[in-house]
Amino acid sequence: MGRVAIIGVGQSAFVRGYPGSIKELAFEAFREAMDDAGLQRGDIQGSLICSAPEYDRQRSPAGVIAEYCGLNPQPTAYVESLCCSSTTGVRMAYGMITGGLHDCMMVLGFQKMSEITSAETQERMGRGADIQWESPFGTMMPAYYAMFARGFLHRYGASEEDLARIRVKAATYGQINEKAVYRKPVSLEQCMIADPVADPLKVFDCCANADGSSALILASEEKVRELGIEKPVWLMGLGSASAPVNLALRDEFSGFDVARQAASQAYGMAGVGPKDIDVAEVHDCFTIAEMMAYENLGFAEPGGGPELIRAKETYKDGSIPVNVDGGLLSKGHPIGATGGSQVRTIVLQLRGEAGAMQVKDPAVGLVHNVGGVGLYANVLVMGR
Amino acid sequence: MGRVAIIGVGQSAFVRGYPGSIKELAFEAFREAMDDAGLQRGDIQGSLICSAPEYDRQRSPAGVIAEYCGLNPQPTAYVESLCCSSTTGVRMAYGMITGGLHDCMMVLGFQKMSEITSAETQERMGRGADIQWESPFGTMMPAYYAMFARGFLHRYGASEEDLARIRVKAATYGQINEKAVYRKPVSLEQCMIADPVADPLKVFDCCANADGSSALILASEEKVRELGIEKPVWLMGLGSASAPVNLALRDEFSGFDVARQAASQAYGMAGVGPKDIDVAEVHDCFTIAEMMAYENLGFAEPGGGPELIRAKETYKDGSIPVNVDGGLLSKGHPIGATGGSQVRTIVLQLRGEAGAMQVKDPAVGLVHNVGGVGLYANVLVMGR
Amino acid sequence: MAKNKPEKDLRFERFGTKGFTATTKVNDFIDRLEAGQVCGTKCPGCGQRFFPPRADCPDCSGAGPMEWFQVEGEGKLATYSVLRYAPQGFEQDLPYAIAVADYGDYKLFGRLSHFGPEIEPGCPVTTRAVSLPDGRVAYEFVPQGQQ
Amino acid sequence: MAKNKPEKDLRFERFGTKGFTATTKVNDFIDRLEAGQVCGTKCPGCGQRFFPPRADCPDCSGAGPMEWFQVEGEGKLATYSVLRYAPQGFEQDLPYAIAVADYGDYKLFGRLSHFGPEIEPGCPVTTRAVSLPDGRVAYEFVPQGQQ
Ligand SMILES: [Zn+2]
Ligand SMILES: [Zn+2]
Repeated sequence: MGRVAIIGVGQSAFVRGYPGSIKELAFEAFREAMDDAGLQRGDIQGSLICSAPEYDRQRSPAGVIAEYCGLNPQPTAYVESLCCSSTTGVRMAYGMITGGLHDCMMVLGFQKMSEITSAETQERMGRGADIQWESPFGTMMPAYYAMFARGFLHRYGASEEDLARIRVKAATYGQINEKAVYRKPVSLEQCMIADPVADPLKVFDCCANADGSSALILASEEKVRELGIEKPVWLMGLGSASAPVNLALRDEFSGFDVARQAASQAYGMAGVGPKDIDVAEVHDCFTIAEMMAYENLGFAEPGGGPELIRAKETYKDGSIPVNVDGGLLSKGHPIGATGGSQVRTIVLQLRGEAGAMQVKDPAVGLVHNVGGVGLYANVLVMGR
Repeated sequence: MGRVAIIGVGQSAFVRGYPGSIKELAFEAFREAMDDAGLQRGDIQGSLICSAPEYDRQRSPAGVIAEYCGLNPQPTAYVESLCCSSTTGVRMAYGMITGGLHDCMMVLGFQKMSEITSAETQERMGRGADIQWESPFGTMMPAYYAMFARGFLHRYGASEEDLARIRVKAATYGQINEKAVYRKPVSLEQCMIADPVADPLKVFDCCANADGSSALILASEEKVRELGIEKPVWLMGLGSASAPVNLALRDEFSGFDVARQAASQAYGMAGVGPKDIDVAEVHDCFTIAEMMAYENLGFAEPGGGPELIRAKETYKDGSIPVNVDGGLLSKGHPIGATGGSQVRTIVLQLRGEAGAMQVKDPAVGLVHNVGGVGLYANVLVMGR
Repeated sequence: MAKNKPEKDLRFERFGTKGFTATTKVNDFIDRLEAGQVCGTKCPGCGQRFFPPRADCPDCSGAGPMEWFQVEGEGKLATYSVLRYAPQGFEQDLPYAIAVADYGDYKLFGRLSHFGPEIEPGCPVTTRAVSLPDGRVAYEFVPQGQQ
Repeated sequence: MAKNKPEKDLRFERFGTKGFTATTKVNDFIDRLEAGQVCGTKCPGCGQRFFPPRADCPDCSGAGPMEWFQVEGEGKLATYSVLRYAPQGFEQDLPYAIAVADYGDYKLFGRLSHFGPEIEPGCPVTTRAVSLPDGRVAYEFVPQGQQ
């Protein structure tokens, strides 16, 4: 099977209250990726538009966005898997390219969470679960992740400070990421005295909503050669798994088996292991999510996550730098754009173009992107 | 590149007001397809769930449906391209299978249009266009198709009776399709005296909303052999294209160039032409849609569609039988399930299992599935 | 066209503080809950017990209608969290706790009747039906010693 | 976190009988419409004229801000339809016609001021700004002889 590379990346600034339409927002990432790859719009043979539809007034956003970016008459479609929609788009584009349907595709993720009112947001929040058997009890995302936080802390004897240390790291790098929505430093003390959201998670354990877009251009090996791309970043391994939505059907409340399975598939396909990863982006919608990812990806033994962050091994100069772009905690989490933003960071790192965030000479990078409360997980392993 | 076959098909009855949840509805098609293929749920290595999200209260339906069908921990995701969502799912599954990511996948389409209230439906109808530049004028689907009907009738000097003849044909076959929502005969006179909806379209020119589900199981050639499938139906050609949403950016109001392009791609890939098609399912959400499809697919010369239906060439015993399962006009149009239902009909025809609707010994079949007002189009060519 | 349209069975709309699902094939769950029983379903084909209850067994084709079984005895609290903010329609319940109770063969997701620093994962719980205002019904988990 | 939050520019909400889009980078379209001008945008890089107006040219990177041009003179009616039912919020306008007007270089989608059996595709039309109740604004196509 032929290889597939990422040859262009783009991202809008992640902001609160983007002052434009969803197509104008999506265009920002589109334009940056096209300029990055040096392509004209006729080079793109198909596009996948990725987001979570409940934040849009526009029905079938793929249509208006493809129109605005000038991507007609090439085929386009909409792909959704909640917070990991855009890495699902990468997986599908990978399939269609290796399967011979296209040799160059655009994966465009976006979310304009400010498109709807606060009241509408509050209403949708209540439906972010199994609406038949969970939502009637009054559920919301922080509470679900808090259940995993309680399970993790109880099982491994870890502390809320351990979680807070992950936010402190995120804020360290968020300050130097010009596209992040939250750019201030955060101290351990600030985290610990912050208001509770859903015990044991407090305000600084949670990422912020944001508006944003991301764009990735994928191409076959032949196309990479034809276009003379200088620094292609290859998709070496892809893994994906799902879990039951309803927590009553899960077996574990201190980690996500979907992430373990997706990682195992991706490592196997790439022929590498956790020790080979030089830089990683993991899905830190909440501090506990990054903590669980350390173990689910094999960066730490079960129960070893707290020690990993205490020893600052996931900082830029540690043994396995994680989220040195500030993560979702600092960048913000515009649902459909998130995965694409993570991939962009790893591509820039592997090209050596990450600026102040650059890790020393990485050869292999990883993206871990989770949808819902461990409902969907995608893991990508990439290399130069 | 390896071939891909459809090895199992299923469909719920299409009904008004399905008395169950979306997962129970989806399960009906899932179970029928699994029984048809003789598979256990562990055989399915990934699923794609296809619908139009604005009719659901449930966020991210892929999760709850995969859970209910027992398709965890295999990956799943949601795919949308309005009324052609489930043939877009077929295209993506084809890519992922030929691309080597999976060797057996489920494409599950559903729509429970009765999940929301009539008032909510009326509200969403107004947003089924470019919400910035079209919706503020008060648009809805029948009016858009009526614009094409006017364009077509004016350009080719055809009459409203010609459109009505398409509905009469649909009703002829809807009567013998046990899964159709509308099973009564319709006369030319009934069509012509029916109330106007959006001139020149009248009530019988329009399909009905319905609740329903469809399921297709796709497998690689190797897997087909391994499972010992007796009557695989092969995907010989796939085509897909998009057009600008806004009609101000279209060049033609008497046909859909997206359908022409998708057909040309599918014919080219399959190595066949319109004359080789023995049986076809075309997207007849409105009578004018089938009329335009005759020409866009090459079954008739430009302007030759009216003569084709007048001569009954698209009846079961004609030269090119079209929609002999009653089409969307009789079956109903549960958006996400529609394309899968069309594919199921062609699979049954090619296997010789279409019962009273069976066309004589077809070898090559075609599906034409359009999303929005010619916004997206998929064409599939299939053979034994 | 609408003449044979069946009356909608909307019993499930009454489940929990606020309902989001109106029609389901397991609406009888609500009648049982009103009668004080929290019930799951059991497949007559393979014997699997399901909670939440379901109308279809993913493993058995044509096994016939599901049977009901009652959730009884003691489970263990798997985990829980206490909400300080709530989605629309649940504000008046604050603070409240959502939890998972583990009965071995199956688990339940629902509300916890009492919470505080002494309630930890592993704590024994029982499950009981509860009546809410306006004819609504639900169930909750009761930690040992809090009955 | 919200201290630098800009005031929202919601001008576009006033477009048409009922608005669905509030924020867009081409909000100035509304001011021009209020001044009686129906305008599209023109790319300073490649000269393409766009209707509907857009803030970005898909072909030119860094060409600078779009320029406005006014829709003037005569177009041709491409097609239209007359609605007998309407979506929510448009019922009081019934019956009304939606149409496409073709100006050669570009087309417009909008309402037709007059309709009837004599109005056919190909008929010459002009485009004019219109004021609606409650400060709302729109434009419409006027068939030749109906001014
Ligand atoms: Zn069973
Ligand atoms: Zn330009």
